[in-house]
Amino acid sequence: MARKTYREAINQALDQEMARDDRVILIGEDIAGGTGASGAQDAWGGVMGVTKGLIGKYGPERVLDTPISELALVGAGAGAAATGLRPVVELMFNDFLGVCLDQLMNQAAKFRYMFGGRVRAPLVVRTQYGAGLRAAAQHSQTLYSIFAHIPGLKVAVPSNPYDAKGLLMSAIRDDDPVIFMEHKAMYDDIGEVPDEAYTVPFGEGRVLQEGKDVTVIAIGRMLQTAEKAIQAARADGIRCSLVDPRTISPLDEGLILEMAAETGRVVIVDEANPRCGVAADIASLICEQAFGDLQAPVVKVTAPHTPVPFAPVLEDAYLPSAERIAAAIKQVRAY
Amino acid sequence: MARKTYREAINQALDQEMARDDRVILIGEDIAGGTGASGAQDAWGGVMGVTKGLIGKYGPERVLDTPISELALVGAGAGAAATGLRPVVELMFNDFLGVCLDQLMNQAAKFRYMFGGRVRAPLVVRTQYGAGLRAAAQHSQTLYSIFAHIPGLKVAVPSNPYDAKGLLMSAIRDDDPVIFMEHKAMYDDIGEVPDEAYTVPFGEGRVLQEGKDVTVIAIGRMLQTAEKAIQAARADGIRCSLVDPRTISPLDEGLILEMAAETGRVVIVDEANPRCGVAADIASLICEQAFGDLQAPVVKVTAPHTPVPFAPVLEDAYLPSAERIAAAIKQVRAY
Amino acid sequence: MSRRDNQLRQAFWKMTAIRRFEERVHLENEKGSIPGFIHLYAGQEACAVGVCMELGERDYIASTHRGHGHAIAKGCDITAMMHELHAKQGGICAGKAGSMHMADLTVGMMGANGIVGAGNPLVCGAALTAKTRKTGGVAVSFMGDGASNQAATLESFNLAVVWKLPVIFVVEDNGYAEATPSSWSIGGGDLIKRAEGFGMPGFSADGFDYFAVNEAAGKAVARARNGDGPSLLYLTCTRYYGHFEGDAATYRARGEVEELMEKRDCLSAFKSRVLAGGMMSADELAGIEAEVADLIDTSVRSAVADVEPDVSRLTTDVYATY
Amino acid sequence: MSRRDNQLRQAFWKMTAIRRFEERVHLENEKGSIPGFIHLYAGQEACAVGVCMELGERDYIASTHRGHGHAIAKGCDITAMMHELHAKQGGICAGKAGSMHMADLTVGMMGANGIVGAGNPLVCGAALTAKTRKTGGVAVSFMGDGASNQAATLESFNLAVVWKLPVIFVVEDNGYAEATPSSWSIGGGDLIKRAEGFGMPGFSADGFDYFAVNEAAGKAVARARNGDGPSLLYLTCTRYYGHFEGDAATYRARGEVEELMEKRDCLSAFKSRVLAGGMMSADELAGIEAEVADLIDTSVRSAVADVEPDVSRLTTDVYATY
Ligand SMILES: Cc1ncc(C[n+]2csc(CCOP(=O)(O)OP(=O)(O)O)c2C)c(N)n1
Ligand SMILES: Cc1ncc(C[n+]2csc(CCOP(=O)(O)OP(=O)(O)O)c2C)c(N)n1
Ligand SMILES: [Mg+2]
Ligand SMILES: [Mg+2]
Repeated sequence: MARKTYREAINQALDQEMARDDRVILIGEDIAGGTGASGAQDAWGGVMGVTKGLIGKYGPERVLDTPISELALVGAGAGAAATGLRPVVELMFNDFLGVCLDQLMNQAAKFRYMFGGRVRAPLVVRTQYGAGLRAAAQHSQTLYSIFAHIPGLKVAVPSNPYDAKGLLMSAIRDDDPVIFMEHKAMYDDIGEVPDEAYTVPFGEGRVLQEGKDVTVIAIGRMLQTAEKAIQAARADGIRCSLVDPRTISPLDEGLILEMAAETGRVVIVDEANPRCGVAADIASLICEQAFGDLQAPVVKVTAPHTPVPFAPVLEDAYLPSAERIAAAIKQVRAY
Repeated sequence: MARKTYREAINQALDQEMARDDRVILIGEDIAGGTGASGAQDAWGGVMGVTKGLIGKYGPERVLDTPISELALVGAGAGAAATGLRPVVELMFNDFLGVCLDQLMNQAAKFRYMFGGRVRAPLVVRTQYGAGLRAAAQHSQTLYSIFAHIPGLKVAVPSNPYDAKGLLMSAIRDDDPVIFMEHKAMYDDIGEVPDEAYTVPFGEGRVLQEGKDVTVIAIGRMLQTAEKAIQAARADGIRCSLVDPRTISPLDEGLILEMAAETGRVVIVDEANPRCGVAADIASLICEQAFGDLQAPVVKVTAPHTPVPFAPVLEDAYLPSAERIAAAIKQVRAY
Repeated sequence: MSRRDNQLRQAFWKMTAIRRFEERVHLENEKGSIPGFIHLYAGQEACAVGVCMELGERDYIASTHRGHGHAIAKGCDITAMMHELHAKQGGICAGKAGSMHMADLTVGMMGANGIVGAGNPLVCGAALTAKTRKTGGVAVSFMGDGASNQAATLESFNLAVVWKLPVIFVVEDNGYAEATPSSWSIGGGDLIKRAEGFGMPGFSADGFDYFAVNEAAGKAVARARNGDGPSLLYLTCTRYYGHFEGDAATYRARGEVEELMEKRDCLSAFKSRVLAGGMMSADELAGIEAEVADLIDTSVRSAVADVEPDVSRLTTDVYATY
Repeated sequence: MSRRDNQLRQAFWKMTAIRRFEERVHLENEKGSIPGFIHLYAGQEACAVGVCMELGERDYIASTHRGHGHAIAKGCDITAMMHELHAKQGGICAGKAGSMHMADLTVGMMGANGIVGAGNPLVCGAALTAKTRKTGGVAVSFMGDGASNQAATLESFNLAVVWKLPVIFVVEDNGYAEATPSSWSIGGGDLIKRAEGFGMPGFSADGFDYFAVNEAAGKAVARARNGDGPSLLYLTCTRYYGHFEGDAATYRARGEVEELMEKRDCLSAFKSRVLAGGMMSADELAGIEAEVADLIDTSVRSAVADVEPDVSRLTTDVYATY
């Protein structure tokens, strides 16, 4: 099996799906770059280079650069999806959902329901989220809880290169609108990624490790931080399970409840803001459905209820740290 | 004390604040109506007649009709707030947040934090939410959980005419951006509302009744439905407390935890969609902070994870009913 | 019968159907048998029909909150629409849409829309499909004068031009957006100029006159089909009812509607013109009117007789795959 | 010294300060002492300064992701800005903003902005304050060519016209939005015409030429102050660095920047003009250059010496009142 970066995994998923199905098209700002310019074409391949090389293979009819017009282009994606294409729209940063939410929330997400089940909207919106790159308040948010709140959207949050490829392939083949969340600090992460096409199904979480004492559930990039914390806890003799939901809508409720029940002690780690976030969502699920099995409060480790600060010292404190997670693990263990 | 409708209470709050402080201005689509027309002026007073009469008193310089341009006008509100006015912007339906979220989420909400505490943005956005009027998927949503997720915003959800007036007065005097949620099916509700100015503070919930068996926490219009359910439960000998958080950001955590601890059995009622909603938020708070006092799972009664359907028979099933709430009360009592 | 004669028959049939449909919906809503927020299209029939007579099966339209007329003009099933408004299982969207979200993609109707301006990005997508798949189709967005000031609309203008999409943006200026006159809300007051400012041509036509609309629409559609990109079609018209059912429309000058009804009714104008020109006979027109009246009657009876959606449908159709 | 001489001194001081500031930020970023996403303004100095020289204390500006130049031109404290970029407690926003959100409302700078186009609604608000409170102030939104296609921008154009706000929309067309040329992304290619399509006049000027910009800005500002409403100011210019620090800018033709730097540098042009016209002496210019160089040096030393914000500040300033 080949080793690839998260970036390469995503690029390959796009490439293979475009090769397989000519209804798959890409839309986004500078996803090629240089369109109409006198210098190099495909000059960017997206701000993070994720779509690099695809315009060369599939041409400008299937890899569409755009003006800075997220509302129109996400809406165009929705309209194209309802009429026969399978568009993958890149929303450069999830923070820009503020300018295009309507086309996701009130249009794409609701088509099928409003129209009585008589339409499909196979739209994928790829977008970057997350803090850690000193990109400050408007380029560092983690907004998937908002997407998960909206019925009709599916939300994938791949935590590693393997899942990134497999979940994206599932997303493109899915007949519903999917928000595909890529963590901006993970593009250079490396992992085993098969060259051949494969899918990772939606709504199926994954257990990364099993331990009898505490169940840790983490989202996206927080899996990495949680792993460090679990390592540290092991030094104190605490054995943890680690669960990656992989998609937060649909959510693998069965797995989460089962893993929560096994230890009766749960820590949930999420880098989003806490109020009405997915950590609260999962915690409330467990407290309602696995209450009888709980031995301790379900503890959430999240960002604080603040915007993302610029200064590194503040941003580092903003993000859930391995120390905070380890402390939470100890706390629920000792309860 | 005079009896007034929810609509009149809001109108009076606006009127009294405009009289008190000439920096308070109103902005919105047809909040007067007929601007520039050959027929009657102040023809609408807003789609629900809430702002009727104010242009007559305060003139078109302080009551501004607008083109259909929510993004620009919410942003204008934010810009005006940062430069010395205290604008109250009407977003006709909260469903339209999809076209103006950026100016709330990335601008108004973040000014103070991004700018190191060196600016105030005393913006109020009044908006309608809620199902029940057969207004279908794009005019019936309950989206306050999205607002509550965003640090920097405050969110008030008045459940009766008294609170509507008092919370709106607080909102207008508050130096932070406030989203003020009015339930579209409550405008004709009548209650005791003093004629004189008064404020209801943010972050202070209210206990409507006390009972030793089960604590019911409900939001906005759901207080009414919860009251019916509590009445029904009383027939079965179950005594409930009923708590109205009144503002969901800030949230009166102290009161909620105290009331949860008193009975150890909690039902949360919210008409929003369940995933990452405020019901989950409150449930997770209780499960984390009052775990030791809990005698039963915290049960949420919410809308399902679906858009709001048009057909009355479906919409009625969509909304949490007194029966479903009563069943939840019995369930947690019997646990 | 020649194609043109057939076209005229169809156009008259559709315009009449829209008018009768709306009049009936008005009554049924007053009676309480149609719930929800209803915006009636009566008065503007020449716009929807004048444009849609230039469209075929491969073409798409997106509509507005005032969508019944566009739906009928594009070929949605009238009985199914009536069932929808009555919130019945047999509705065109199984009772989940109501007035503001009616759609039937199989006939190219992408939906009425509760969000002003939101159809404009959507037609860019439908046009992109047509362009990419080389179907020869075009996509039309109907919108009101008020929508012409909405962010989504304006951004779509630019995108359609830059991508050279086969789109026609149709603005029906009925004088008002709710209670706000278009003469006040449209900066500069000239949407043709606005379109040109985005690099696309604008065509204007008298929206009370089916023939004028149809001719202008023909140009815009031909242009789009030809691969020459988007254009804007600006139509002046009026609505006969309030903004929504329940609006007393006091912002309109006294007698304004009555005068327009009398002097500028698009159905009357159509009839005079075809009769004067000998294009259709009075009998033909009366025949169509009777047929339509009958259809509307039948549709209401059928809708009333239909069952409500089963409560289990509340949670279906959120996703295509679960 | 006459007011005009003083104006010229100030203009040269500011343009030079921006250039030296950006060059230094470039270096410090390369060294790793300035974190984050940095977009440099070098090359466009005549635009920010040409406009801001027409503004006073009661006037507001909103800026973009490329905001350092506008901030300096409007009078933000350069040392505090340098501290901000170094993420220090003494930063203009206490280290919470960084490059993309720098603001100082006390000097009328409403903020750099990470969201393209987002400043346009905000200046409508500042202008509304000016109009309502009768301050006589105007509000200016700086934006790039790319921003001129953004929904927020276009909707604001209309709102400003309808409300007749004292706003100036300044488009700095530096040829590119990221890697996308403005010649491709702006439908119709003519923003003056686009402005006119919304009912406001457009003024254009050579953005490489301080004097041209300043003159055109004077007209637009006078118009706004006079109560005649908004206008658009279209300036052509170029940026010397990549879109952001790290962009190799391969989408530009080889030698494009170098040629513009050599032939069209706004600072060189300014110097030649004032020297040729006898408006300033070479000594004066050199004096200012030395003063500025010193200031930038000092600001960096001061920034480096400053402390990082205390971690407790993470949770402050979310609200004004808790
Ligand atoms: C984004 C948005 N803003 C506001 C509304 C409320 N609203 C519904 S219809 C309407 C007026 C529309 O006017 P126009 O575009 O002229 O269409 P008409 O009603 O005249 O057909 C408004 C403001 C809405 N539905 N969506
Ligand atoms: C709404 C939004 N979309 C996209 C971006 C990403 N982005 C940042 S700067 C930029 C290009 C802006 O181009 P232009 O307006 O010409 O300004 P310039 O960079 O040339 O100064 C883009 C696309 C953004 N910040 N905000
Ligand atoms: Mg209209
Ligand atoms: Mg540019």
